Amino acid sequence: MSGAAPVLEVRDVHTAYGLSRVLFGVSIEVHAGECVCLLGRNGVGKTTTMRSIMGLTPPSAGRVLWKGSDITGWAPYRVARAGLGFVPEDRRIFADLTVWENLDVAVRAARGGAGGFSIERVFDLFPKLGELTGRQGGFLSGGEQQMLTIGRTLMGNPELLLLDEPSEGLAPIVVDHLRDQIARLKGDGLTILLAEQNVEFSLALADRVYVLEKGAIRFSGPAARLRADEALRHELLAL
Amino acid sequence: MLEVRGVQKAFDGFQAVAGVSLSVARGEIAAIIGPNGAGKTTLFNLVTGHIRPDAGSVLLEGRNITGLPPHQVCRRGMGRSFQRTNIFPRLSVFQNVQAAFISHRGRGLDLLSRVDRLYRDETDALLASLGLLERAGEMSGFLSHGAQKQLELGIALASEPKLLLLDEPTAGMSAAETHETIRLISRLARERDLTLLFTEHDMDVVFSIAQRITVLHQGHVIAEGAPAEVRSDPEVRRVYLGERR
Amino acid sequence: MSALRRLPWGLLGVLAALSVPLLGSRFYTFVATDVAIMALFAVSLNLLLGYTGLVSFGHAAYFGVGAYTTGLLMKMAGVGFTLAFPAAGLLAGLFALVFGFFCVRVTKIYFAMLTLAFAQIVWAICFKWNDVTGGDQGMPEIPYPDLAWMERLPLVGDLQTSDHFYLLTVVLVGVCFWLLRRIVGSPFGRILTTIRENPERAEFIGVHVGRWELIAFVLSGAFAGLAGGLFGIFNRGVFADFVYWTKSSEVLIMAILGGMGYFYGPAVGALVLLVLNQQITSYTEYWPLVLGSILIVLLFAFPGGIVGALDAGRRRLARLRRA
Amino acid sequence: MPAPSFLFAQALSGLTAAMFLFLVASGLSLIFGVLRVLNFAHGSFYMVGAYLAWQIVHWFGRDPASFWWAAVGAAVGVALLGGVVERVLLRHLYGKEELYQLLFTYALVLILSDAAKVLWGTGQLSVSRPPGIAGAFRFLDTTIPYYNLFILLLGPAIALGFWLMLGRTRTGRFIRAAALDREMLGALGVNVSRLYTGVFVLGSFLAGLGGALVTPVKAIVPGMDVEIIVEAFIVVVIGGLGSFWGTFLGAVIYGQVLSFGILVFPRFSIFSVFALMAVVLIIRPWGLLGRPLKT
Repeated sequence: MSGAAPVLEVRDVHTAYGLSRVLFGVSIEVHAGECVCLLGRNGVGKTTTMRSIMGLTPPSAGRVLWKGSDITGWAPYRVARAGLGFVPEDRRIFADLTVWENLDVAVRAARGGAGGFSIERVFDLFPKLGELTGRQGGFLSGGEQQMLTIGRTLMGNPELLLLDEPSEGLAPIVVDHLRDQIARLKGDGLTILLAEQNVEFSLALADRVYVLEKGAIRFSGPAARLRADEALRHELLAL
Repeated sequence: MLEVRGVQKAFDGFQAVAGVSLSVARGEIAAIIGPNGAGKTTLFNLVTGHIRPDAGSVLLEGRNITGLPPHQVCRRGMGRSFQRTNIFPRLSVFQNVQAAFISHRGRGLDLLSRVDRLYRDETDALLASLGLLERAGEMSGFLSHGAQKQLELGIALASEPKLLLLDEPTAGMSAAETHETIRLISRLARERDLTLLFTEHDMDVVFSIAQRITVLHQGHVIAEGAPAEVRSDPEVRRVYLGERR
Repeated sequence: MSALRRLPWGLLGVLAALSVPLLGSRFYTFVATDVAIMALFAVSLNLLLGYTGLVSFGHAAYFGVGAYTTGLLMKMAGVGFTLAFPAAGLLAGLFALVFGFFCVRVTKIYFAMLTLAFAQIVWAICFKWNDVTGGDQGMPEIPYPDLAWMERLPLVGDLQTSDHFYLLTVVLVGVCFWLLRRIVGSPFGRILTTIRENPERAEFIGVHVGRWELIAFVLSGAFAGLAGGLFGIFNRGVFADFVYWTKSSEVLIMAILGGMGYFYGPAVGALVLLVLNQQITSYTEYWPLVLGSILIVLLFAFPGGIVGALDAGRRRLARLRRA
Repeated sequence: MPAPSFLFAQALSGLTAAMFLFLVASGLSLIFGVLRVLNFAHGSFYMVGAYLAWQIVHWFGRDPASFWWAAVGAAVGVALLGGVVERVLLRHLYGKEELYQLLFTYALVLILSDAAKVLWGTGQLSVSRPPGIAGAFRFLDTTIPYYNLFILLLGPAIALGFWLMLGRTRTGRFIRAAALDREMLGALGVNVSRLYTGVFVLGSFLAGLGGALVTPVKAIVPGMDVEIIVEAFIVVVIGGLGSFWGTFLGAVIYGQVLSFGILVFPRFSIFSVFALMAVVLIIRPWGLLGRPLKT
């Protein structure tokens, strides 16, 4: 990558849930404007990495740096206010709140980054949501929920978007649409850290890739290399 | 052995399981695969009585068990391990398995005898076959994740089930542990003449031991058959393996 | 170390307790009776709290029912202690069966609320039903059981009636402890601990969780009733505040203070709390204030209780010695 | 068959009692819904509100408007007390076992009940009805004090205001979202810990207000804390813990059943409530409008 300092730096992070340890020294860098993908199968620690960055599951060792300042152990709301937006794997829509209310809850004043997100702009990105403003979150389909959860996080105008398995459990056509919209966000200059097990989906978006296995980084390099090298892909991801 | 007919379940309007039918023959090792959120765990919970289906029925050895509470389903001969490790953390390893024996053999209401030695041989034998015997006295909550998963299997086996449901038996395990667990499961299934139904994310695991695979996607069955058939099914490759040719 | 553990502590405890009247102080006998009875009350609660994982905030209801039962039978109906005492356990168990039927249907937080609500209802009845319970005046002058036969015993024959009653109490409480210990150490007791640890998993080893909880609730209530039966006689009267929520809180705090993870923990808690009570009430009437403060300190500093803290200390010592 | 006017009077008195109960139970239910803490000390806050109101009236006894100041002052005082308790102590117990949270609030009950005895003694205290609405009027052969009418109107007004706040304001949306998924709300940049304090303060305010407003119709005595918390528990068990309208419904039903139950069991009207609670528990263990707790 370029010589510029990364916006996000994860340094040798170890994380455990209670007694069971999940991450064993994960280090990641994300530069401004990049789309970086964490690839790996279920249970290798992708979600835990994201949660460690957000402060939802604070690391037991290691550091998380955001634009050079140490945010390790910050409360999640402070991390979010510093410019990181997290889109969880299980979506976690507020089921009793309407689509509009779900978005409204997450509104924060615009700051740099891809900035200036408004409810209108989210509806522009995901027109389907605009038709459902009054519907309760719990009554949306999986795809609609996924759009809402991304839209909701965007309302906070993050500079870095942490997307945890957005394609999971979605119909292929919805996945395609989602990929296009994420590409659009990237085109708008948003920095993205994506966790996926869907190889094709992530390789279509990512600039660089980290492959996780059993709580540690097994491979890191440009996405192009994985795209080009089927043998390597097979070896790393064993499809 | 197990027959699931058109089972449906919706949560707050979200159709988690939309009419799933499948059957598992005696002695078979069957797997359910599908992306997260496809409805696998919900389907398991429907089968084991943890939640009631909105429609459809579940038959165990030809008898209708739809809507029975879990403790009765268990008594009819179904054992289960859970996706998130589910043991009795502040009991010793020995006590975990012993409790399952006590319950299964109907001694749970015995207020008079001493529990210490009850079913000691059976428990020890089972722990030995799981490779946990040396750790019998340890508090189970302090075991490693992999060992807890094995213990959970032991608890399920102590109920002497005819049908064993395993929800992601190797989730979160290291490669070595996964390998070992799979060997263990197939050995136990053989020795104990078990019928096995499991969900799993690890494709190596699925294709190495399953004789039949059902693929679930968005609450529907999209494919079913022998591993080779399923593996080559274009639909499955597309939605699950995430590749398109 | 292991030699220490092999000593028959229970028997030694009973023997030590039996020797209290020989010290010759009426005050010591008085405190010791109180401790013995409350220890039984606290240990009975712990069958729910420590073994089944159910938090009852209304255990005094069963204590009170037992006290009123024995009191009514002995004072009004002239029934002998040999019948009135077991009747206390029986009736308390019956009440526990009825209330428990509803309580075990609900989960933790509702369970706590409901047990308190039921206990307050029992209190309201005891407080208002003048014809039977004496209402707010209570039921004074419960007679002592006929213990004349003790006068013929060697060594203790010369003691006073209150001492004789104390001896009886120690023996009965000892028997109850033995029974409870058997229950806790039985297959049934083991199943209870699985419910405490993980009710969902317990269901799937074939345990009908609600049924086991109800049985534990009834047993726990019955033993509380027996404690109540003794207490009414010891106190020379039964009053509505036996059932009041403060009584429930006291016994709960005893169990936690002593350590609910240990069979005799609650008994230790009863001992410490009652002795403390004796000391503090001579300075101030605001005992609950002190009690509440103790509880807060406990929660933040020693969540394992006294026995828990001792146990942890002992283990640390053993580790040091090994190192 | 009792005279219609008598029945009407019973219904009204039941409804008045229900409004006080609603004030207390709604705070209890709100705190539980968001913080997942069952606050045993909620009744103690109500009691403190009553004593504070008496104290303020006592200080400014000459001023006819003092009652209103007292009511507001007491509610604010209790809200402050709640805020301090949550900030200094309770918040440290959030991650811990449910039992510890329960016991903590229980300890507060013990401490506050004795503190009230230290400060205000054990005798009965009373506050007279505020002078502006001290009188009564007759309607359908029934004497209705203006103050009771005020309470009958205030209850629904607060319920409505509360409901609008939850449904229409940003804060209300935060509260509802926090009740559903605290962690997610935090990850969206909302300071949930401050929100929790706010909710606890609001709940305490309602309890304090209830306690202050009840003083003209009920004597202030030690023990009123436990009496009301038990009633509030029964109300939320009937209506559904964490359900806003369930609490309102539960309070109304409780008031009516208690009030008419007296006709059936003259001395033990509590029996009828008890029977009702038992029925509700058998049919819907999670309350009439509640939802089963997720496991």
